[in-house]
Amino acid sequence: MYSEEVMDHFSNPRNVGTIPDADGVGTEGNPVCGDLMKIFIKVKDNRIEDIKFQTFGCGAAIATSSMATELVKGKTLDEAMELSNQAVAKALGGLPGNKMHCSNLAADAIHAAIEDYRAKHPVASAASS
Amino acid sequence: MYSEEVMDHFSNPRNVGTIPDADGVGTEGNPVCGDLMKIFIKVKDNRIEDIKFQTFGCGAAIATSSMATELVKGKTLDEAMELSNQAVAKALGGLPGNKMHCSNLAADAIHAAIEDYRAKHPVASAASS
Amino acid sequence: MTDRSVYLDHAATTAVDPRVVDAMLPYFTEKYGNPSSIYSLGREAHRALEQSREQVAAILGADKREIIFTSGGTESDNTAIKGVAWWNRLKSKGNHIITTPIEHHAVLHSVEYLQRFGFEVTYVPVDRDGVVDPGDVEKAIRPDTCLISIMYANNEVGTIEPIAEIGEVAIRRHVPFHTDAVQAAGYLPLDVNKLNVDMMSLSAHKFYGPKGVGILYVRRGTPILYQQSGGAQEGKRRAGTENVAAAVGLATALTISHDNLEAEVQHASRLRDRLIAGIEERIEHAHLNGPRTNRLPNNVNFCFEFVEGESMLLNLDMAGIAASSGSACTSASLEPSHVLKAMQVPIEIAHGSLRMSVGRENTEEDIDYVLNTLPGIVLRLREMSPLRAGQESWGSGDSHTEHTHQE
Amino acid sequence: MTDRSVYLDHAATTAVDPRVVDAMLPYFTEKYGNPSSIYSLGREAHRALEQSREQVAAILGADKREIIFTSGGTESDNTAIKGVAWWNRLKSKGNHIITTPIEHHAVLHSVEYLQRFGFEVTYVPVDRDGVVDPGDVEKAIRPDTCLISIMYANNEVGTIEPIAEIGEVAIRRHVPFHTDAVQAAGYLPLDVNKLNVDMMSLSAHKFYGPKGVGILYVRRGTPILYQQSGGAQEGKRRAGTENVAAAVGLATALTISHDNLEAEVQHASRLRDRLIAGIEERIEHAHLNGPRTNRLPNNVNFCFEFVEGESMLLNLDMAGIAASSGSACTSASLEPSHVLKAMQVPIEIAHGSLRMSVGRENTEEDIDYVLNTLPGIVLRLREMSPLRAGQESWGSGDSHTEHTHQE
Ligand SMILES: Cc1ncc(COP(=O)(O)O)c(C=O)c1O
Ligand SMILES: Cc1ncc(COP(=O)(O)O)c(C=O)c1O
Repeated sequence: MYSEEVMDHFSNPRNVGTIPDADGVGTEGNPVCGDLMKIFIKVKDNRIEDIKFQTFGCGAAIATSSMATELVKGKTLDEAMELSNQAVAKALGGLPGNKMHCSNLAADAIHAAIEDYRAKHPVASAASS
Repeated sequence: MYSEEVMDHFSNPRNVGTIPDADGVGTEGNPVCGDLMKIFIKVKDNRIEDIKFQTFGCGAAIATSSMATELVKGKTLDEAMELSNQAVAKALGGLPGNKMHCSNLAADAIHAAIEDYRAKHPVASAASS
Repeated sequence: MTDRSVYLDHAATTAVDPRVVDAMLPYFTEKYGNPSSIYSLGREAHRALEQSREQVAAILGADKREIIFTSGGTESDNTAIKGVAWWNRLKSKGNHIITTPIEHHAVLHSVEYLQRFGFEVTYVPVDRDGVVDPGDVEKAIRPDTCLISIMYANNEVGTIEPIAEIGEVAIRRHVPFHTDAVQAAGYLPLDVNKLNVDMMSLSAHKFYGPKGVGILYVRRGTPILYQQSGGAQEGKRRAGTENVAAAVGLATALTISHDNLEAEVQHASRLRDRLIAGIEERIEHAHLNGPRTNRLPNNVNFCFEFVEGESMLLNLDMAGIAASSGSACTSASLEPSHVLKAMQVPIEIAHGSLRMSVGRENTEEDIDYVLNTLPGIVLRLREMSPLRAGQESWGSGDSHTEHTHQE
Repeated sequence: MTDRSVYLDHAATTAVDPRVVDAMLPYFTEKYGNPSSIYSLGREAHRALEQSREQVAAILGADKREIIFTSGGTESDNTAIKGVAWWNRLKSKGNHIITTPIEHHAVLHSVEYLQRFGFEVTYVPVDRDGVVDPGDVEKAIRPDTCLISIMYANNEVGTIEPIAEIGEVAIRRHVPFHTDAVQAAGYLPLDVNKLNVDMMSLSAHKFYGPKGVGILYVRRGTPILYQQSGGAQEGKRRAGTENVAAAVGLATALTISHDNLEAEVQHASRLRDRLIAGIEERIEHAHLNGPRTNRLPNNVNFCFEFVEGESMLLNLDMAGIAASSGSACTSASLEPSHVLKAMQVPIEIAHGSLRMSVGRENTEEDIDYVLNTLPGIVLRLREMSPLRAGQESWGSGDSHTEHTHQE
């Protein structure tokens, strides 16, 4: 069902946790739907210096969270904004069809965290553009 | 499906054949229905002295013909008229349900042969009653 | 009684190939997972099921998503016919079905079921060999025709129908086309695209697979309301916990049979032709039913005048030979074969039909044994029969009353 | 990964008992005759089939003619429900069906199928333990009610329904009553007269028999239009070459399970209670779903707050433990369990449900292994989860968009 990469990220998820003094926090999903992801970012020089996630959800939700955080760690915010859910799935060697839409929300959560950061730090954000 | 008695009478039918100078001949059934029985009787002193049959039909048709001829051989005509298809089936240890109505006609054919004899020999018949 | 036993009823069912049993066995006690389950035992079962589906799809030239595992040929026929009909009813569309009078009861009784709900049916006639004319099929099409269902090869007389040509008509006239290929599998090509069919039924136990499992091929886009409701198995088209062992068995059996198709055809044809020639040489008043060419390689069907089928079968059984008959006495309906009737075989002769269907394990010695046994049986039964050659009006003249059939 | 493997998903399917496999095997390669055939090979198969039917009938307290072999629980449910409905449609009689929201999809989707054709359905509610009130069933009866279908025991939460009482209502009000007893078999008494049912479904693979075979009991006189048309098999009620091996397998499995019912119930209950007690002792925010008593002896079902079911299952699988969940991610519908929903379990909690169903081969060591493994898994997933005890509004407040489910 799941690829080896998915199972690897699921069983050894990278970047699990919270950042108490995060610069941005994003949430995607809904526990009623069975998937909820929360992303914490630390931003320095317009780059994602640190990133952590918390996820309530199925194997795909956890694996995409892990993979997505890995993919954007150290990237600029603009680069991170370009990451799509599809790209995350691809990096994981694909996801089962029914998981593509439901549990593959990590990129969206990262975007939400970046937007949260930008909303809270209008100057820093403007400087970057 | 068939009892041992049926299979015995089917595989070693008694009284098969014709009686060229029969005193009475009776036929029952219809080849269109898949069963046709022809009974030949020789009558002496109002008794069935000899009886033969020819049958086109399934295992039950052949076995009931054989059993029925055995049952009436040597009997008086009145006794033979009392033989029923049911009694023939019973003597064979029973027949499968769907064979009871279709292939169990030998008693009727014997009755027809006796009626044929009586029609052709009104005096002899009258004397017997 | 005899020590020799010759099974000549492969059209009724076949023994499961030992290789097929071996392939199935692990799925009973070890790999018993439910394919819908997420854990490894379930995933293993799921993989086996999907591999089986791929094997079947490859042989049919189909996409694996077009292959549905069913509980047998009967369910496949029912689902195809009722599924398309009920879909049409829901959409208030077509109400008319075309089929033939020589279909298997799984088809005929499915359309009769639908007739009770107001569907209309046209039975395209067959000729004396049981062959359907594609032109007749085209003529039968009405604006409200929603389905054509015509068998690939007949189970009683072995007639092979011009499916590809009928399929061309169906495509041209935009009518979904189902074929019951239950008897064709193992002997005829099954490529659904060359056959121009939208739906096709198979049953594993006719090609050395297990009983209780079949295939319904459904071309993508065919308008159909699936009939077995429940879980999401088989792409939501056939609910019920998948019979994994049986699916593996079917795929294994179909693969074996596909891989050896040519040899099997040659082997069966040789035995069939030897049997036909031998019977015609040795038994008078014997009529071959069905065509001489264009016939299933394994099918032999004769009518022997003046004798009745069941009594032949019983005598053959006592000699160790297993065969079947279209006689009324061997059917639950008490009518002789509807197939022979549609081919205009007189009804009293139809009662004397004998079908012998050869198979993989039969040998020439088997055939010769039958040829040495059968003539004596027919002769003996004929001697016992009141019917004779040259006798015009059977059984009339004497005192004689009709009897009626009851079920 | 681990060497230990503990199968706790017996409600999904069971391994076939080796004695059952042994009983089935001869019917593949040796006794392979078609039961409709007249010769000895066919008669032998026929006898095996009828003996199996008698065995089942005896256990159900039924007449053997009331026992129909089907392809599984799903077909049995479909036939019962659609068969009675379509019979009523043909006679222009009843148009209304009563069922519950906690039935298996084989029942729910069958009534939904019928709704598309204009049948009306009332779902009698259940309480928080999933129990149906016979009084509510009685209140739901209308003059045009043609069928009541209520399960004997629920497959997810193990609730045992008051079938005999509901059956009394059905008898008094002259409404045919079907029960899906698929999960009950092997643990609960199956006497159809004590249960007051007119129809009952069973599926062999839930009691150590093979997949792909089931039973539909139909009391004489029940108004039903049989659904699988074709040959005259099963007393003309279910066409299709009989799956003899599977029927023998079912009867053997049911007999074994019937003969050991008490011991099995005791064994399962002991393991079940140990598992429930152990979980409640070791894991916080764990809610038992379904009743504490009046529960299938083999069923354990918990919701663990703040974690999602599939991720638990995957972790358990890595530890060699097979279980199931009512989480949306493990269903094809992307909705969490309709059963938990009907029992008013909050939907976000329902995603964290875990069903463990014990079986014959499980041991106390198996249970202890699970009790040593599961708490760590739940803990780890909870640490990973953004949800926490005491948090009122989950996930709100932050930048957050809804996503929609697509199938
Ligand atoms: C032509 C044909 N169609 C359908 C069937 C039904 O297949 P099954 O008995 O496996 O359901 C058969 C055989 O019985 C058949 O010969
Ligand atoms: C309560 C219930 N009914 C019906 C079924 C369907 O049985 P099957 O999958 O064998 O068709 C199941 C199991 O899947 C079940 O648990």
